[in-house]
Amino acid sequence: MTENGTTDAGVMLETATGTGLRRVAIDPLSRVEGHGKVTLLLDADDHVQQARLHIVEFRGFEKFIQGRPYWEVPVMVQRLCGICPVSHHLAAAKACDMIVGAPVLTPTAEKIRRLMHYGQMLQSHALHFFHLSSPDLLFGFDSDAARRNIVGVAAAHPELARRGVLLRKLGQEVIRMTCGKRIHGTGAIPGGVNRSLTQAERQELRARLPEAIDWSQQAVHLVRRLFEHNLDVYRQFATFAANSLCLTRADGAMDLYHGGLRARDADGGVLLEAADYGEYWEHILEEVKPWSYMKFPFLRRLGPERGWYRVGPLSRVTGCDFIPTPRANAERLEFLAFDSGSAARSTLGFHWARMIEMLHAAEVIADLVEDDDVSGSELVIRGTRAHRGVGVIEAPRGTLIHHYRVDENDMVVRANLIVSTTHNNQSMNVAIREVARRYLDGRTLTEGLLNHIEVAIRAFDPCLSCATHALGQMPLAVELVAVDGTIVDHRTRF
Amino acid sequence: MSDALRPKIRLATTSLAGCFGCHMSFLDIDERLFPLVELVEFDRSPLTDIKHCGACDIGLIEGGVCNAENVHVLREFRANCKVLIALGACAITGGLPAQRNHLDLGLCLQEVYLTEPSLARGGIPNDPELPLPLDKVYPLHEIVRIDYYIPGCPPSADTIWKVLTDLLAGHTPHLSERLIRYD
Amino acid sequence: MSGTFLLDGVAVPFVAGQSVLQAALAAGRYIPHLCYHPEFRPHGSCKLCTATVQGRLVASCTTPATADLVVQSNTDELREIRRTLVQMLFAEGNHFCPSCEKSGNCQLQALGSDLGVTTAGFRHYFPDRPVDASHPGAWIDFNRCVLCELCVRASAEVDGKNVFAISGRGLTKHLIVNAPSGRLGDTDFEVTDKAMGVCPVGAILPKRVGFAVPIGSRRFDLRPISAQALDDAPRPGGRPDV
Amino acid sequence: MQDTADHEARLSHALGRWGAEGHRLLQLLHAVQTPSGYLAQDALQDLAQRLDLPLAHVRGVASFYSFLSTEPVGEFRVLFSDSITDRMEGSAELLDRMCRRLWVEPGRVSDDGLVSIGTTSCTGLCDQGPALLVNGRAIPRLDAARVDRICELILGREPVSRWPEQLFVIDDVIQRSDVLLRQQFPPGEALAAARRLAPAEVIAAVTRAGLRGRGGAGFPTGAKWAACAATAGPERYIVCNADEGEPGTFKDRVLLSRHADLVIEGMTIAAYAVGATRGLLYLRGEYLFLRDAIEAALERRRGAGLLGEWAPVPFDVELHLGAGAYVCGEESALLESLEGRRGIPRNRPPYPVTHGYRNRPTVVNNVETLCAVALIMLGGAAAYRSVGTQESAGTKLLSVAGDCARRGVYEFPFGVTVRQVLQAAGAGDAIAVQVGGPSGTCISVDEFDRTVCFEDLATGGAFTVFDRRRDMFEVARNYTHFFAHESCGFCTPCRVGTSMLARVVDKIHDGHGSRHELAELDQLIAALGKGAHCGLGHTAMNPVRDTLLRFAPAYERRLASTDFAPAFDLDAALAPARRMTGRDDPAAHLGDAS
Repeated sequence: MTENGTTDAGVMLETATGTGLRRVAIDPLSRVEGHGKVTLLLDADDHVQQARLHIVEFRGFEKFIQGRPYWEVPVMVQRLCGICPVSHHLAAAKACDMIVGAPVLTPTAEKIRRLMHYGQMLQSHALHFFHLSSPDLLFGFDSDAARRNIVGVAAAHPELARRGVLLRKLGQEVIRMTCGKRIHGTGAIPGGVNRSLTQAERQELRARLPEAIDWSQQAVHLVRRLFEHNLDVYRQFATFAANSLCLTRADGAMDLYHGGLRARDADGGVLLEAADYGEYWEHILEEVKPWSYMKFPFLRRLGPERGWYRVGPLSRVTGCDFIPTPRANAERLEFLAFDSGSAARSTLGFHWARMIEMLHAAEVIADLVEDDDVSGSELVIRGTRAHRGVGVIEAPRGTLIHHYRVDENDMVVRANLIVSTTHNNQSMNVAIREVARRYLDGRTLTEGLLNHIEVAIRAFDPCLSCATHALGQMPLAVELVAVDGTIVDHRTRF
Repeated sequence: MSDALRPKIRLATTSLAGCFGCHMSFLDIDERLFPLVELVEFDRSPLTDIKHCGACDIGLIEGGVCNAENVHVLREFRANCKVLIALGACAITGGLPAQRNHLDLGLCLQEVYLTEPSLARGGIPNDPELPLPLDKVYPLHEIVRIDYYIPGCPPSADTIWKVLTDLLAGHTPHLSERLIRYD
Repeated sequence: MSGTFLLDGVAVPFVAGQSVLQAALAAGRYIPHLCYHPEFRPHGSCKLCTATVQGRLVASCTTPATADLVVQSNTDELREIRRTLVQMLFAEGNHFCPSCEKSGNCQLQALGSDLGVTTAGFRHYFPDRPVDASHPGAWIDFNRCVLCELCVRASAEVDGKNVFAISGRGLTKHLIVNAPSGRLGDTDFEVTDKAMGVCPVGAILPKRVGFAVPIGSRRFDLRPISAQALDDAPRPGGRPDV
Repeated sequence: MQDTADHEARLSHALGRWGAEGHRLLQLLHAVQTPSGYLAQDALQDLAQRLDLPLAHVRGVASFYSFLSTEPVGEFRVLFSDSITDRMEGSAELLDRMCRRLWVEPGRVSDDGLVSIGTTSCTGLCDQGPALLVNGRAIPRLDAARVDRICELILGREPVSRWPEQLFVIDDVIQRSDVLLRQQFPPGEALAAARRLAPAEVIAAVTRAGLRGRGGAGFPTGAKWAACAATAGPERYIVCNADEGEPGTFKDRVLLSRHADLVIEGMTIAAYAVGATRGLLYLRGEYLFLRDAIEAALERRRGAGLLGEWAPVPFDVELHLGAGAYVCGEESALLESLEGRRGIPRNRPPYPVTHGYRNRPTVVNNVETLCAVALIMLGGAAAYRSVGTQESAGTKLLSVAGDCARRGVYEFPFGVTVRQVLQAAGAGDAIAVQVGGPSGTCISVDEFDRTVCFEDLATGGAFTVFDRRRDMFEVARNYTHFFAHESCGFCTPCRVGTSMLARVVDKIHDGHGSRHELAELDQLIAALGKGAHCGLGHTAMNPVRDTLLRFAPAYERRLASTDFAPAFDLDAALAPARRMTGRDDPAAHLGDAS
């Protein structure tokens, strides 16, 4: 690693714009889904001059989707991401619905897709909280790195770990029943779905849901307690004012499968309301920065400097007018009221909002399982053929946009994807700068201090595999390089 | 923590040009995770905060090789793992990302960073912090020696479990027809 | 003429005109095969059905069954050769099974899993083979073609159209379409043609069907090809009791 | 550039010469293509229409043969013979010299469309190489001066038909004659001798003489004839296999040049014996320069009443020209080619003797075999049988080439030792001999007392000598690429296996090889040897197998020290991205694994 360090130092000396700046790199980021790294530039007085989150892989999906038949796309593009494949599967399927002229599906198809989607919301949120983030929150940001993982949680809090595993399992089983496989299945097809649920499958789910709902609600309360115990930290950690974006139902309810685009500024002022995502490019533009393979989207009307925004659970829970399931909505109201709204503004509030959504997902699944439409036999409809399709969905990590154009031979000629994590690109960069200033400024780096930066990034639950769809990957090591280029301080976790 | 008579098997995992689906499928062993961690301890893995691979008994690698950094990580694993396993379609064939292999990488980059419809300001990222992409996406076995292969996109949890338990039991992994799938 | 021969030590009955492979399948004894199709004259090109007949290695689909032959099929040597052949086919084309709608119904996949193939092993060729989507009802993904020539035979012998032919030599051998433009859309091919249905892999497919069959209900989700092939085999006594 | 304007003219002439018959497609394609071998789309379409064949079928046939091109080629198409002996004599350097003189890259057409330069498999001139073909015509004994002269002629746009004749002179170098080459007799005498016997007695005599096929496989000729004669049919065929494609051999070329009458007389005797009325002589495209002489010989014999519908033995012979496909030397592939199709070896049974040319009973014999038939008729079976060994009666013509003082054709009685041949040829310090060409056997010094005969070293005639200057790995590599180039692609193991074999050998050559590659070679050798459809595939791995066995150090010294290395240069794989990003920092490069 020290050789790596010197290489990095060499690289930095060649490329750092401000001379005499020290480079700090956190590489690879861990306990996030995907690959990325953070670099910091500090001046002679250890003040952070620059902090960047780099997405370091390219995969070129938009390009090689071209020339493939549109019905292959929902199955192909979910390979962007193994954590939330269903999001891509469904966003692409929704785009294909427009292409085959089926904007409205049969009740069975619509409900099977929702079941699929909320099943994924359940498994993804459970994975993120229990498997990836809970170690930081339970043991402390700078606790012993060796136990700061799911195995450590299993040892210290066996019951909590077991529930996490079982909640994720339930979500994965819902996906398997609707897609044929837990990961990368084929359930959604243009104009509908390829199967519905058997009575036996519904019975199997029915049996497991009550405890899943209870456990989810207890998870919400766990996060609340964490806030209560470390209010000072949680209130301000990596916190900043930001615009927000999400889909909402026409009546303002949270709807993770379908809706209009709603954007708010930091004070709740309306920037977009019920906007048609079929013309997302009227509202959202992207820019490229030379130091990341991940693009930087922004709201057209505000421009790149002020137009960046935050997506995901925090934006959705605070952005919607209500959550259409009772327990989750009650928890939402408590969350918004907590400490006169500080939690709802804080970056760590993401965790709280995420658990509220997990509870909501469990409730929605419970309702759908009781709905006989999910065992219906009318699976597919087709209408007038179109040549363009846009599909947008609220993925676990936020708003996900798929856009395809298809030629008269049914082959894709154009594809554009803006994934959840990409929307959060600027927000995550602002968050780590905030943390770097507050915790690393002028300090000798410790592994624990560095983990603070990752804690901030983890709050967003970035899916870097998604984010790298354009070209593929993200690793985190840190070192301090003196003005003369010698390594003053160096930390990576072993 | 590890038994003095029978030290735990040390397992490292990573994802190169993959989607983490294989790792997710690994987690799909569900409750079996708990007995497993009695026999196995994790080294570098997306699940731990160990950033670099130390001496390991088993290395599981998901994803193909698409850029310079993948090559470094793959070599680190080969150098440190007694048994190196290619996990999933991308690691074994290059997978979906390898569908760019018949395309010109330059055109790919141009398309994605210079000509997207919703692109306000374009430009191909060129910061030295970014690993450069290779001309093609390569299967692992074209870069280093691979000991075992677990096909599937992703391989089912049962398939991964079978290979791991075979190895833990000390015999050569064998997969039945049921457990070998390529999709 | 009829009689029996020995396959892996077990007597297999045959009738005049049957090949070793046909007789074996009819008798409920599986020998792996890919380019052989019960409705067509044996082709003998894929070589997966290679067996030892009287001590010589031959394609069992083109070897006439005769009395008292001694045939071995289920040996380590032959299994190894067959694995290598499947590996060659996987490495030669672009077989992206994860996004292929033929997955689960694909004979190449089914053979691979039945033979225990976990990797193509060799270096992949990654050839550049553009898709032909010019036909309104069907499309050809040449990336997946294994050159079994079943479509060539079906179009010529059943459809009477000669829509397909083989061009090139050695590794450049490839399937071509009988039109000056070389495009399927410029031929009299119809989706009802026999050539449409015989493709054992995902090379010739109907449009807009895609993934309509859910995982779990696909042909080889249900049973391995070694069992499926026996159901398909025509036999004097009709279908066997499985 | 391509005089497609003339293709109408060529088409009508071709149809006049061959008739609008689908089974003569290959001959028609020969006649329709431009002088340098280009078949434009419209030429193929017109031909398909006139023959009422699917265009794709015609295209498929054209694409099978090296000497027919569906891609534009130069007005002058130069193909350097790529036999190992050509290489040993500097053909690569000469090719490079020509490319530089003519400003063209190998395998590409010059911008002005004037010339394209490439390589082709052995042209059968190993005793006077290096050699090349220009628009189908062979030029031997290449050196810098000749290459420069050829360049001048091409730059002067001089039609090949007007090039100085001495460029094209092919010598018939006979270093040792025995019973076969010594015999002199007026045309018709052997046939007359045969006709004094009943057809069945002719077959019996050939059987008694112990004559076995000279192509290399050694099938008893009498048995083949008897089987054909025993098969009922309205029409039987005699096919002379003059597709001498095995790299390193050229004795059939000499026989056809010096003893065309003997060959045709052998065919006529065979026809008399089995009751055939029609004969076909399939001459490999590389031997185009022999065609007119053979046609003349046929015409002479017709004039002399020895050939033709009204001859005492009603039998006539049609000469067909091959087009650059080694696999057509396999008898059933040769029949496919004669029928105007792609040269794909047939599934057997049935065998040609019962279902041959156009499904009629057919005898396919090698040139040398047919000459021996005439000899047997003249000298008698006993005399013939008295020469050679127990299992191998008579003599064998050997094409001796490579590292020896006296290259050329040697006729020895079967049973001659390799050492004796080497002594006769003046090959003092040979380290290896490839007996029977790439598909034969490679033997090393301590096996030089082995004998040439069907019991030990069977050979079609190639006898290529390598002395201590040679690297047997490179020899095997050249042969392996030959097979990859000539594989017909019908069966999986050969189509993919020969190519993979070449890739692995190249990887070892590039210094990226390891134990891993040696294991891959074993895997491929097994699949080819055991799984392939025909003789080409079954023997395609012989060169690697034999040299691994006898010259292992030639492989081992090339292996990389690591247990595995990529086949390609990883740093080069980053070049496109470096170009696009303009980066050249250390992180923009990849070194070897450390």
